[in-house]
Amino acid sequence: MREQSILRVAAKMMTPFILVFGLYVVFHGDISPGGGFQGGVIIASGFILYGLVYGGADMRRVIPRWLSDALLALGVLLYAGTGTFCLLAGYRFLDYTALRPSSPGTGEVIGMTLVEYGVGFTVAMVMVTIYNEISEGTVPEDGGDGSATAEAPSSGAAAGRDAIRPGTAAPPSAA
Amino acid sequence: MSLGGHYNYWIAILLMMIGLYPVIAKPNLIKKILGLSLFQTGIFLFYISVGKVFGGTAPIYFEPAGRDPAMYTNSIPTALILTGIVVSVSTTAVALAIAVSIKRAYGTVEMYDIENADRDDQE
Amino acid sequence: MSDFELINVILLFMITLVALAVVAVRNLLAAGMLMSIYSFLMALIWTNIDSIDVAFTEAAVGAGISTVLFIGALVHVGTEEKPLRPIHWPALLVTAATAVALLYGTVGMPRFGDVTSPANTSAVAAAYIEQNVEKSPDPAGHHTEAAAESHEGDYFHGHVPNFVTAVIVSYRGYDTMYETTVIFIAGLSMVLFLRMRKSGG
Amino acid sequence: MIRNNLPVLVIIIPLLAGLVTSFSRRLPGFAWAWVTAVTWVVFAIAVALLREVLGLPTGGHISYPMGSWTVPWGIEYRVDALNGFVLVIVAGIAAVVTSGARLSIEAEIPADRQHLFYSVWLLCITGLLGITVTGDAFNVYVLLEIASLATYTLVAMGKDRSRRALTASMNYVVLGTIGASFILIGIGYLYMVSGTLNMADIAEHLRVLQSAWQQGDMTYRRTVVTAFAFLMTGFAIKLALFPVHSWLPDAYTYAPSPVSALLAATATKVGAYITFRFLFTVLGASFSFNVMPAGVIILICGVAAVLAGSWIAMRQSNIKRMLAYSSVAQIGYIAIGLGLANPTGLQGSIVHLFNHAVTKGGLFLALAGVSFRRGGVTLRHVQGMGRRMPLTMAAFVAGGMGLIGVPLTSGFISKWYLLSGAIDKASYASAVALILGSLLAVGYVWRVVEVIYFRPPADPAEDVREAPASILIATWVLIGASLFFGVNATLTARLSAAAVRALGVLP
Repeated sequence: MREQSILRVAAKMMTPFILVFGLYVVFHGDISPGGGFQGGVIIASGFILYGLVYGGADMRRVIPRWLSDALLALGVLLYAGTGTFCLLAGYRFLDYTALRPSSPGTGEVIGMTLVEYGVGFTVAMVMVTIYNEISEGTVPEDGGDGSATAEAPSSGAAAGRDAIRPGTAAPPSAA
Repeated sequence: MSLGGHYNYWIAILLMMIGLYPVIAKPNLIKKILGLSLFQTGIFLFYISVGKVFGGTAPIYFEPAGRDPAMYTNSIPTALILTGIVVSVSTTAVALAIAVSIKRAYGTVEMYDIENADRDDQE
Repeated sequence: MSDFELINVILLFMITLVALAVVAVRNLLAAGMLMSIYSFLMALIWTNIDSIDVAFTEAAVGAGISTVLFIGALVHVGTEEKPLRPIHWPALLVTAATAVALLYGTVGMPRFGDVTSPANTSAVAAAYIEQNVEKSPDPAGHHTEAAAESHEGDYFHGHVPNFVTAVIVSYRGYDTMYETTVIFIAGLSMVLFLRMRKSGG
Repeated sequence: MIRNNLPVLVIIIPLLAGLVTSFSRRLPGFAWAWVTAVTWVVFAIAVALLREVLGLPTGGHISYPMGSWTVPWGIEYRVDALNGFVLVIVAGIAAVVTSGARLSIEAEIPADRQHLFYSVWLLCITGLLGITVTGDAFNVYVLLEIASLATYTLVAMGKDRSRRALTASMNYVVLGTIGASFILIGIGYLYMVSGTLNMADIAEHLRVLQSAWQQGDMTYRRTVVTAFAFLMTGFAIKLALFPVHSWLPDAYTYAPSPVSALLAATATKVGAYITFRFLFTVLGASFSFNVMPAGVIILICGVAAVLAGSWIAMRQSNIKRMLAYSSVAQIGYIAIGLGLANPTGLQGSIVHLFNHAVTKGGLFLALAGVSFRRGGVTLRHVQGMGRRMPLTMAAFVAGGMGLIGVPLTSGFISKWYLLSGAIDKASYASAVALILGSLLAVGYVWRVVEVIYFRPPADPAEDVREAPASILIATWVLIGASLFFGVNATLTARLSAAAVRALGVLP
């Protein structure tokens, strides 16, 4: 596994900065270019880098399936929930003045930020789910939900790499 | 000399057509999905070039330009296309998920082989 | 020809070549890679046309995630496309007909970058930049004229420097809610078709 | 608070419920009960909304700006008599089909995916209701994508019964995305010449342009003509109008039975509604029908759909596939009514939205019962089932009568309006097509009835029980409605007349 160590060290160093930059893009959606979508994708690319280098099993230890599925729906619920809160507060749906009736401008900005978080969550978790499920087949399963047997965690990446080399047959995909 | 008024639209239309051709012609499902992605991106290029204003900067407020609409590129097409790109990626994701499932069910992603397999099922 | 147009033309020429290559090349892995290049070039074009948010999204989503998707799918599907006869005439015919219809539509169109086109001079676009869009009074009695006077100047004026994000999240925030639902459904479909396969047998 | 937020509640409740359902992995029983309750609440709100709209003076509408932004800047919901009526159809069918679908879903969808199935099911209903209610052009595209993506997923979930559900879904993805992209091009061209995205606002700008064209000043005329062409092609694909209908038969045949029932009764109706809305409200009836040959093209496609759809339906061994081709023919009837563009023809088309939704929904639910008991829906599965599954087969026959348009069924009412509309317009080709369509319908319905009642069962020894009560009740609610509104059609006539008035000036 020596030839993996360079990748691992590099990934270990870069991942935190990618995540911080992703969060920055989500938070500063209304000041600089960017917003919920772009930030969510950058956060997801941080996780995907980690998943590529450390293999699917480690990634599922970092983000278990139930957590990614839950956050998947929570993001949209946060968005629709903010709108419904305004509805229950007597205003119209998605009328953010309800969040701060005293000064509508601030209410608007609060609403926008909340909504951007919701979008960021959902987009990040969808991209992570997409990566998890698409790379699912490369790990040779032998039963066991999710835990990709005891072999070295990088087999996911290795098996993936062999399959991609042009000309080799597709991996034995279990029917 | 300026290059005539519509060249950007023509190139966008050309990209759409380069995307539409494989969707109809190529039997390989992955090529069809690639074609769909090209086609939609071509439409988005068309939308954005509708909103461009010569001499205008990106629609982000900065002092010298103040609030004069002529100084900023139109922000509506940009807003619409942000939605469009996410919809396009979602459609590609669903299409690829189905294509991988077809590969697992049929063992191939070539339309002709799939049709033959279905016809053999028929008998 | 202004330098903006020069860059624009060069990028458009390059992107057309890459698009043709994506369609022509038989090795699907190469097509996936070319698609990624196509997305990056498109992001450059959009930056050049001053729509920064879309360029950012295209680079992140179009080039990043789409490439992960395609390469991931190719791992399962295999990277060779069966050879086929060169030109599929009916498809060419349909494509040419659509192209002629679209080009017919562009003949009377406002010119590219023209400030006086209806889209750029519409009251809707102008108000988004001045951000003085008023709220219509709702049955519960909020946002009436009286309410507006009491917090004059605070009606969401200039709070948001990035007009595009204001349009996306606040003025047309309803669209974005459904857009997030669209990507939620895409996530669900990945879970349904790929993950469940193992326990589904 | 509820009263003045009706238009939004109709959409928000299924959306939130759909998101919450995706958590209910460990409580399978809960998911169905929760989803059924939600759909019935949505139906009640839709009926209240329609009653409120009918209370307004003619041509009145309820407007609901999202986030209270003044209209052209924000997105607006606009409910008038036409989309109030379609809203009630979609919500009603969704409620009845969901109530009757539990056993059928448990039989056809593996247990560990049912909670996600219900989640996507509710999001599909949200998308369809959203398209019906929205007043913003780009919002129509986004909601169309939600409904389409949810439908692709639902159809592909039939893969456990037959792998061909995957190819059906793939074809639907390719054609549906091309259709949606054409609609996006059309909206883009309209935005380019009007600068706004609110349908009413676009209509105003187009009226100004159209009056300029009358005076010979042809600015942007070609762009609007192209926008019209692409929008109509896109809607034709979504509507499965004859030449571009190829995705519909496979999608309805290989989808899980409740999904076929929901789609057959609602998806094409919403497609028809959107075509009405864009042809009459946005582009304007005088432009669409007098300047542009919309009437002739739609009429030709409608007549071709009726004849080809019925003809191909006669040669199908799989009954679901037969009903799918029958749907293509029935959409042809709606297109004929639209193509005639005179008040009676339009009223026939709108009332047929309701009649066909109820009849076809009932027929597909009856087949869900057959599929649940017999494991399949080909002629061999229903052979000789007349005595073994009496109620299901009786429902099938009553529904078949509705398709043919036998008097005392709702099919007859819409055929009556369509025929009188065709005669008013003196377009005898469509009158002949309507009659021929009914005769061909007799052909394909009788073929199945003959197999059910006049042939001995394949293996008499097999003990076959009647379909389960839940599916039967839902089937008979829809078939009963199809018969009831055939006998006493005053309500549907009043609603469709109000809807035609809401469409405004006719060409």
